[in-house]
Amino acid sequence: MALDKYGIAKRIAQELQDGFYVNLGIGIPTLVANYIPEGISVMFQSENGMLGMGPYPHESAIDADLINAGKETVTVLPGGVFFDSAESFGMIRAGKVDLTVLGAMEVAENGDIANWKIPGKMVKGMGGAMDLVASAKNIIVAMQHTNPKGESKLLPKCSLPLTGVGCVKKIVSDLGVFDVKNGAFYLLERAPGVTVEEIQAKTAGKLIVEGDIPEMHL
Amino acid sequence: MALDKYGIAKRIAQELQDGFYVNLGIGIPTLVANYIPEGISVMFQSENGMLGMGPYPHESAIDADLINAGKETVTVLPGGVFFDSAESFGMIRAGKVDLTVLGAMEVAENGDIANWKIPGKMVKGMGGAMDLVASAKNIIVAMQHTNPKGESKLLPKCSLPLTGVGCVKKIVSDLGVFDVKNGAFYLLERAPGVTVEEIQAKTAGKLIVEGDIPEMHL
Amino acid sequence: MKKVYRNASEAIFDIQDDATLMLGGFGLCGIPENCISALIEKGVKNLTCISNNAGVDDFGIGLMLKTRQVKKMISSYVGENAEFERQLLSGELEVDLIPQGTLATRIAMAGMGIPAFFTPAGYGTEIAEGKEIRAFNDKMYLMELALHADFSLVKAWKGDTLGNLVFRKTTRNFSVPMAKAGNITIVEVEELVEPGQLDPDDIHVPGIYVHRIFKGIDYEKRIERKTVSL
Amino acid sequence: MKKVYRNASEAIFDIQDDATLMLGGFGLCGIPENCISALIEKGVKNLTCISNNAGVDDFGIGLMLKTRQVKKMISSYVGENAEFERQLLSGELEVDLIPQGTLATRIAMAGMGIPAFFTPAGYGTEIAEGKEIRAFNDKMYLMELALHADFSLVKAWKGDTLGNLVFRKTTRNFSVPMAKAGNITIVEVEELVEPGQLDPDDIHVPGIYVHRIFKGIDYEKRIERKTVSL
Repeated sequence: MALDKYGIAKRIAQELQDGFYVNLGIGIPTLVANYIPEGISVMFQSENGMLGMGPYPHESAIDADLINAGKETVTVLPGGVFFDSAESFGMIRAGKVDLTVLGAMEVAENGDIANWKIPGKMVKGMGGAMDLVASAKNIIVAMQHTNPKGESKLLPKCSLPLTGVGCVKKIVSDLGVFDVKNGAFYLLERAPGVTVEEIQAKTAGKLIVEGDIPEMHL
Repeated sequence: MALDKYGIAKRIAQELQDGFYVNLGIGIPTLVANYIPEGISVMFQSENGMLGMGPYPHESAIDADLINAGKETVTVLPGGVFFDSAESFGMIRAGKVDLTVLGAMEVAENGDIANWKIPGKMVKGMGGAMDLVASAKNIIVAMQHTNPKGESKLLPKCSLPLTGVGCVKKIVSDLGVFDVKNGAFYLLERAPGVTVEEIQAKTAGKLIVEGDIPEMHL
Repeated sequence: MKKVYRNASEAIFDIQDDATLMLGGFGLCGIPENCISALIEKGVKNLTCISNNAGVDDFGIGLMLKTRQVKKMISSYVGENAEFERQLLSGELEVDLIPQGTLATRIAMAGMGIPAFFTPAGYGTEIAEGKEIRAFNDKMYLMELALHADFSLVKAWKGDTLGNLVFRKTTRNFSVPMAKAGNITIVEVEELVEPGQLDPDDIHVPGIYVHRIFKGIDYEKRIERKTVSL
Repeated sequence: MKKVYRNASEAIFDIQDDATLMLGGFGLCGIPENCISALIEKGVKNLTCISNNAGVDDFGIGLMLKTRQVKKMISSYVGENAEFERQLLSGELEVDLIPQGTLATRIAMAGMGIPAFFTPAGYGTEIAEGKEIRAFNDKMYLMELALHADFSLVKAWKGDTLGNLVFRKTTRNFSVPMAKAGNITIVEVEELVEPGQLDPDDIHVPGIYVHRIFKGIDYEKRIERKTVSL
């Protein structure tokens, strides 16, 4: 059975390592914070100017001066720190953030990503996505494998305007986990009950299936 | 009579205006701080990372963590602020410092300045001088009119390696006050008792003397 | 040093039609509420507003959109408000979208006197069109220019009469680089104190960047997305 | 997150011969005294040291010159010590002199992921030789590159176990940009505290830049020019 958004987040959380500084995009990526593996400690960076982002506040602790990049009220954990937007993107560009998780409309087999603009629709802007994808050492895309029309979002080439080129290293979709390298999607794990054949059918880009593909453990 | 170094500093202090942010170089420029005209308030910037530099500390208040760009122990005045070297030169480059006063070995009639290197001698470095002269809105050079050999330091062209080009706006020497513009030194004031003829004789660069030149008031 | 003004109207006295403004804040967090009100009251028009976002329909820059005072927005993310979308689609409003980090850094560079720099953001995308591309250490970068404005309008938490500023939590955002970048920087603060009352080690924006400061009033601090833990 | 080391020797364990180091401080103010002692004890050689100054004969980097551990200095102002001058004139020591603001900014740019930028400092001088020159708004600028190092050695006043740093007075100087620029940043502090003990609004260097931290001992804090008012 394909994963729901919580399952995707849970699987991505397995990629976290102790001491990682992590930037989570809006949507599914945000959920990753709920599934940090036991025994490891990570720090979340919010690009509006915070390290050590904590959970949403209790009603009594809401503070209009403390929001995340999704403009949601949040908290700061002990050891957290605030800084300005220039400093925030400075640390992102300098590669100090170990892992960036974000959503995508399309990913190409060469690692290109499109997630900010659909021609003909009102464009709200790229926010920090172009900076993040151009700078992050390690980018995992969290997304549905197909769009609402059932078309593959893992493509030979992006059809939408690009956010960044050759930058996506890994994808966790509702159907599986994929390395993006050598101009192809390498299937690493299947979602529970999902067959290689289904994944193959729903992947328009070049898919590499080497040996026996295990089911993921959640 | 030619001015001594205190006289030069005193005359330069007359150029200060209320609200000015001022960077004073090592040597005579440092003395300017002792002659701030009454009724005005200026803030001194020290390029190692301070605004609001105060006088030297009393013996009991010496603090190794608080020095100026000349590496001397100093104090900070109420309203002062500390910052790092990158920020310090950022504000200098962005033209936020209203006036820079520094010494020179040579100034040319086109505003070029040389004050960091004598070929054949041990070179200690330019420190912040090149940044300051390239960025300051307003630069006054404080210097002796002639070198120890009696040769003019106001030249048609600098003979020493340059610190900056076309940047000096005004000179206060022991003999007079000069605007540097249109490729010439414009004599504005004479030191008390110094004649135009003496200044003329000791100025190798193009000197413009327009009308009656007043003696300076100290 | 006479930097203290009595209120927003007096502090923005010389902002005219066609001015380019930087407005601090991220979303509605840390926006210069008093200055925005005063701009609306003054009725200046054809403004170019540099701000990461464009407010919501009834708060922040959204209020200035309603009164048709904004000719152009320079932002990284907009469209949280219906009026914005309407004006954009009808062609009344121009929008220049810039990657958030590039926007923040172009502003910061203006405050550092650096006219141009290289960033990897947007390489290979439509953002790179017409820009100089160059490789450094085998990675591709675009040349971007410092971004200047006639006025920077910024809200800080505390400030002293010399213009030294302290911000609270995530309100630093674009406000700090904008405060340093303005040809004229106008700051509203919740608390205006005397020199010496702020610790010189804890100041986020040295007063040398700040031209005018006043104590703001009636802060609403609207929250855009209230999210809570149960 | 395991950033805390017991002392300088353990924190610099992997610094080898021929390494490029950034050493924080301005003059003798805020220098990493413990790290310098440990480097001397370890005896690593052929070091390239990026530091605004080179210490005095018997303190700071001067101590490493005495033991002939330094191959090259990258600085803005040097020669406050006789041994430095001797080695320079005899050709044992290389020196690369860089304008102070350019040096600070090249280091800061490394910490911001910006590979190159334009500055007016040195235009028309020998510093500009071989560099790309370009005009922006009718002013001339040089292109300068970010400056990187294998290790940054920095002394802060307080730090927490996550690497968040606070500096005191004018000790911020080159130490803050260097702390952000190091491939590996090693910090010694006078006081090492637990997360949460530093106010998140008052931190000068966020811990994300800091790889190792230890509590230093026996700070001498030598004063280079003691000047007093009577």
